[in-house]
Amino acid sequence: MSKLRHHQLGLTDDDVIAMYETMLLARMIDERMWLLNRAGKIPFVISCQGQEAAQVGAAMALDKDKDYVLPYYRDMGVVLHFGMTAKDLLLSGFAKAEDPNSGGRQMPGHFGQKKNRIVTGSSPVTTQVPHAVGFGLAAKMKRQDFIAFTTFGEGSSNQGDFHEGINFASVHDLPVIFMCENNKYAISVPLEKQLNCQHVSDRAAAYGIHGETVDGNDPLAVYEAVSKARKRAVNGEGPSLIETVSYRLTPHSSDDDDSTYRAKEEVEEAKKLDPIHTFEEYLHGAGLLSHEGKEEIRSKLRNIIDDATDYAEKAPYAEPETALKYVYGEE
Amino acid sequence: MSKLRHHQLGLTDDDVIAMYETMLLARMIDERMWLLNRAGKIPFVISCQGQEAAQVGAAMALDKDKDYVLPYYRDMGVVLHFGMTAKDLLLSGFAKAEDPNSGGRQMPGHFGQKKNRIVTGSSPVTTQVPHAVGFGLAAKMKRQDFIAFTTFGEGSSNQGDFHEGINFASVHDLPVIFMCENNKYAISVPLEKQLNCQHVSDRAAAYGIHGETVDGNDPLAVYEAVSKARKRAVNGEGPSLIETVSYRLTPHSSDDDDSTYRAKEEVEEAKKLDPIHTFEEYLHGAGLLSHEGKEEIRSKLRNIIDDATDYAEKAPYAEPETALKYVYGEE
Amino acid sequence: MPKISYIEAVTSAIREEMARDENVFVLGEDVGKRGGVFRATNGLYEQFGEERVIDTPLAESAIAGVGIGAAMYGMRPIAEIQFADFIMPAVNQIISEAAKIRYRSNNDWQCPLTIRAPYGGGIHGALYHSQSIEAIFANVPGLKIVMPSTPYDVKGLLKSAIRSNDPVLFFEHKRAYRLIKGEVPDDEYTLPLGKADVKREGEDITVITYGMCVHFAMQAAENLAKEGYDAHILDLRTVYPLDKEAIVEAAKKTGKVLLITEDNKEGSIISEVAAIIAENCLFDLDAPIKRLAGPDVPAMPYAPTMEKYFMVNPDKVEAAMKELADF
Amino acid sequence: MPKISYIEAVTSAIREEMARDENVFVLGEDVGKRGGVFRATNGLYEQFGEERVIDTPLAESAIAGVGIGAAMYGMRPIAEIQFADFIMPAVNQIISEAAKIRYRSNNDWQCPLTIRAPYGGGIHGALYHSQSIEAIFANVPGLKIVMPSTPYDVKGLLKSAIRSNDPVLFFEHKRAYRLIKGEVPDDEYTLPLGKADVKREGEDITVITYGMCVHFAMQAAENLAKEGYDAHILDLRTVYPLDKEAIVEAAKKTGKVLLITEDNKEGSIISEVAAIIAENCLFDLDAPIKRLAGPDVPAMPYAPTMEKYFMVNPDKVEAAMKELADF
Ligand SMILES: Cc1ncc(C[n+]2csc(CCOP(=O)(O)OP(=O)(O)O)c2C)c(N)n1
Ligand SMILES: Cc1ncc(C[n+]2csc(CCOP(=O)(O)OP(=O)(O)O)c2C)c(N)n1
Ligand SMILES: [Mg+2]
Ligand SMILES: [Mg+2]
Repeated sequence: MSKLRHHQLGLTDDDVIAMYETMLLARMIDERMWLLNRAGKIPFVISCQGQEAAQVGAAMALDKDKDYVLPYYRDMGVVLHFGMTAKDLLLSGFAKAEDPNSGGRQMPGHFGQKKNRIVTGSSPVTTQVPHAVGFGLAAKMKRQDFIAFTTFGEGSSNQGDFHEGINFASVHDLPVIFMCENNKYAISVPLEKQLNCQHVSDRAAAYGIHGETVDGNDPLAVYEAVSKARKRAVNGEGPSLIETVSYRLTPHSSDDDDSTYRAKEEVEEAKKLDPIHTFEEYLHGAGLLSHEGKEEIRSKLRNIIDDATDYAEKAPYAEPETALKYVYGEE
Repeated sequence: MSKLRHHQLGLTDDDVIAMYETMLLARMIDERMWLLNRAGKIPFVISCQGQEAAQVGAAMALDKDKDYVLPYYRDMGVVLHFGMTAKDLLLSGFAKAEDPNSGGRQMPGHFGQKKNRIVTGSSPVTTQVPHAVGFGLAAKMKRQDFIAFTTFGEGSSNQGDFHEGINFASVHDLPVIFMCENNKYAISVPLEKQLNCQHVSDRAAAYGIHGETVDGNDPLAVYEAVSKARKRAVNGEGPSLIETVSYRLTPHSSDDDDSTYRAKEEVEEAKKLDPIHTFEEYLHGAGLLSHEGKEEIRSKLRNIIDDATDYAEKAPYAEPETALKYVYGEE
Repeated sequence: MPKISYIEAVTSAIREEMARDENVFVLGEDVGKRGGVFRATNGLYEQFGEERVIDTPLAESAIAGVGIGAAMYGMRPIAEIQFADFIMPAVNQIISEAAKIRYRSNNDWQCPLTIRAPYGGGIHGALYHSQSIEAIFANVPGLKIVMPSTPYDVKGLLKSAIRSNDPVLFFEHKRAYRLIKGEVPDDEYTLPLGKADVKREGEDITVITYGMCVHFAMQAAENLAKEGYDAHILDLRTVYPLDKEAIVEAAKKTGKVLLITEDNKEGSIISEVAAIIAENCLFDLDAPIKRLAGPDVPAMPYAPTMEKYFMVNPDKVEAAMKELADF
Repeated sequence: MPKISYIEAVTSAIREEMARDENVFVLGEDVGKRGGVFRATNGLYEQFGEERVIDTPLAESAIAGVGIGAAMYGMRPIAEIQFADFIMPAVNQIISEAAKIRYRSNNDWQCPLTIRAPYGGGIHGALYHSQSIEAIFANVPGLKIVMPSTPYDVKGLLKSAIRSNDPVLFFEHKRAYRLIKGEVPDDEYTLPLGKADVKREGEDITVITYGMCVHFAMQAAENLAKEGYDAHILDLRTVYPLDKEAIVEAAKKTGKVLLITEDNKEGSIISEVAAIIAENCLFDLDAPIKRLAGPDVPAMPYAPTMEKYFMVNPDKVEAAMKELADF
């Protein structure tokens, strides 16, 4: 049997190349958003940078034709794997009518697309946790074999909804995966001012469920943990709490200035573990990605993003008075 | 050194007799309240029965001249030790103007008395948990050596405020004791439908704090656990989560009929561990309480309660229009 | 037509909807074996089993939030909040989530969730078991708030709430549960959400109210009829969004309007009713708009003296109606 | 007098109160090193240290609840909620606890807590960073809600809020933070809570409003003055409980009343203002009460087209004022 880690996990070479491409696409869209923001073309960006491995590793461990995902605002990697396109995301960035997430009603990062089972999200953090439990409950009641997957930051794991939601799922053994993307900061507040346990996953003990902390810069480690959690979930063994540890490589959002609360050196140090690069090295070492191959992928993705940007920039806004629509369902 | 457990804990013979008397007083007031309710004289009772050992054992481990207590509705044993009298409690039962808790504004069980550092409570469960943390924060900021002690049921440990409050205290190492009086039911809902961990105290791991489960029918065990927790708290070692396990010997309240959801046999079985009796046996075994001594104490307490009942029954209600008072402070 | 109690109307509406649609289920505290602390879900656990009548952990934000998730999937959860006063921990889920799901997703997702809760005073419930809490939600587009007064309305409106594709807050007056009885047809029926109902036709003064106060007003109207005053009584039934047309029509009909709520006065449902009238038919009025409500104190005290002082009751209603009629 | 910005007035009120009373402290998300996401607590961490400018965990119910506990002890906490939209998880602590502590303890305990939060739209904040949420709390006796429009009012009222022995919700318009500048005396002063303020004397029409809309109305009034219309403008400042006397006086003054809020219309603060007028001075009115507000949709969209459509702005205000004047 191959010694390559991804083979041992049952992933083909194509799989890991796809994994890499999705990670890279997320990164490159994110970078484009910042450029557009700094050029004054879009008012707001909130980034996935540094968390792509956790997001794509996890998403690939799910069944994207069955499972429901309830992502948080950084999860571009998750929604890309679940079928959202660069065009969709740029339309959202530009707040255009055709944006499938919200028709330009919500800020970027507020994902939602029913046809891909991406459940609509909001700004107040952690509200999606009980929602995921509701999807898990529906799976159990309707005897369906899908699971619900939801994510949130480590700061958000201090909200009451984290506790109430996971507790409910644990009592009823519901098929839900709770994944905390620990990026060490909640805006300016560092981990040690948010919580006093060593790992966010230590909190699993409060619910008698499986808890596990993995390297969030390693998509294969995340893939493995989430695969196993999914297996447990569909087997009726209940929910899991998985923590992925990485680092937020950008300021909190385009409105933030992180130099007021963290040292440049700390960020530089973290960049050495940037999952895009470390995973590139893995693929290179495995003989799957040459320098030229990398450039080819990048230029392919760049074209996709260019087209998406063009399209989205030219697309129309929703008409003003459509703001009145969809308060209630049409009877 | 004496082999008697209470001596080993540093409690004198007088201390444990006082402990017993307070437990018994709580029990006998509670029984009186039920009689008054069934006679149509007071509209509502919520009981301490079965939890007196936990309450009095804990309260005696505190400094009643310094510490602040934030009790929940069953904590008659706590407030009695902190200085509330039988008369005060009967005034509250009858909803009379002189009731120090609320002047007859709140139901019985909604304790509060500033002069005794009993912090006013409400009906929505678990809201007192963050309040206790606020007292702990004040202690730290003002460099005072008091601690805050708060209690709640095991069902209430599933509220968001439990999580948010304890987490805050743990991050700031605040002098707070969180005590869960696990009586196996939340109204009709049994423990296993409330939570999935073995002990409520397992939840301490989520906050990196000391957690401990003790026999709630044994006042000495509770005394010991709370004494140690208090020591840690004043030494800056942060909060503790203590669980006392006992059983709710009465229906949830005077409005409840527990025969719809639990078997008589289960209740009868639990009565064998009734802390009033088991502690009597301990004191008897220690040569501190004879049969006559017991009867003497009972008749003393009965007189106190009779007087309190008489007084409270005759006391006036608040005037109707005083309902308008104290919405805001007088400027 | 058989006469049933207000709470029986609740139970039978839920039972029939559960039988009709397997996606309907109940979740809340003590709703299972215990059948609810008021016994509104009595018998449902036995009939439909513990999977469809779920005793939840004691956590209202989860009750609402899990309900929202299940509703987005396509279920039709009926969440019970044990007392309306205890809906507060769920406010974020209700206002930030349930109310905004359709709008924020540009009609992609919806949230067909019904949240039931007993509210209201006069049962020695003291500060935290007596409150009217509808005003908190009555500024939140995306929600509908139903507060029926009769068994007939309860049954027809609760069925519509359960079938609605939007979140509905359904507040039941706990004192009405066993006190109020009324005729309810055996045959299946529903009533439209968002429509007020004229409970009494009259020519002299208009009373607009909802919940238990409808009964107080009806009682007072009968007494006043003997004295020759003829009251027109509009039952709002849905208190948000309000039935503006019905309000304007009722106000115009007599030109003298009394608005009643048992909630605190300032910022209540009847404030908006007054505003609608002042905006739309000011010149049709022959008297200032009169409001009868609870005083602006935090909530109703426990002691009977103060509770009675707080509560709207038939005497206070009759006096206010008479004063207005004599204006 | 020096001119400072609205947000500088916030910061300097807090700084002066912290210097004056060691029991005053700040807690909230990112209020410390970061000085707040809007920088309202800028420099306080450096000046007073991390014990008195506390970065809390991300949990609003704890921010309010811990603040309440500390306040009951005798501290004077100033809790910051990062955006008013995110106050929802703290509603139970605010409504069930802070508001009722004095009343339920029969005046034995009190809760001198100030909760500050930026609210309001027009900054591309979309559904969850733009809302006006005051109406949720404007039916809760025991609370006071302050929503100032000018730096002068901000400073004087925030100081009074901090010194108040009751809980105060202090909502700051986030668009005003840097946009609105005004004169503020160097000398210490406070302003009374609960009092509205006439911002412009006039004879033809009365405008009653608060927050950013005060500035829209002032601007429109200047334009209309050139056309010969003279507007009287009342700034509510405290929106709960309302200053009834000032409202009635202002309404009577011209007999034509325009009420403005940027909140959704139904169930808003101006509904109660309309009700007060309809109850107390109906016969002094020469025109129906007119309300200008946001539409009844869940909240303000992100796309500039829809955001603009939603928002009250100087043009809409001027048109409404003119229409009323011409009635
Ligand atoms: C209930 C609530 N409070 C405050 C905010 C403002 N806010 C947005 S993101 C954020 C920090 C989140 O930190 P974390 O959960 O660690 O996620 P991260 O952004 O680091 O990925 C805060 C405070 C919010 N969105 N919702
Ligand atoms: C927020 C809230 N929800 C519901 C209730 C109604 N209620 C009162 S006591 C209770 C059960 C409490 O159970 P537990 O915490 O175990 O305490 P116990 O009564 O068993 O001592 C419930 C559901 C409440 N008071 N507050
Ligand atoms: Mg983070
Ligand atoms: Mg219990």
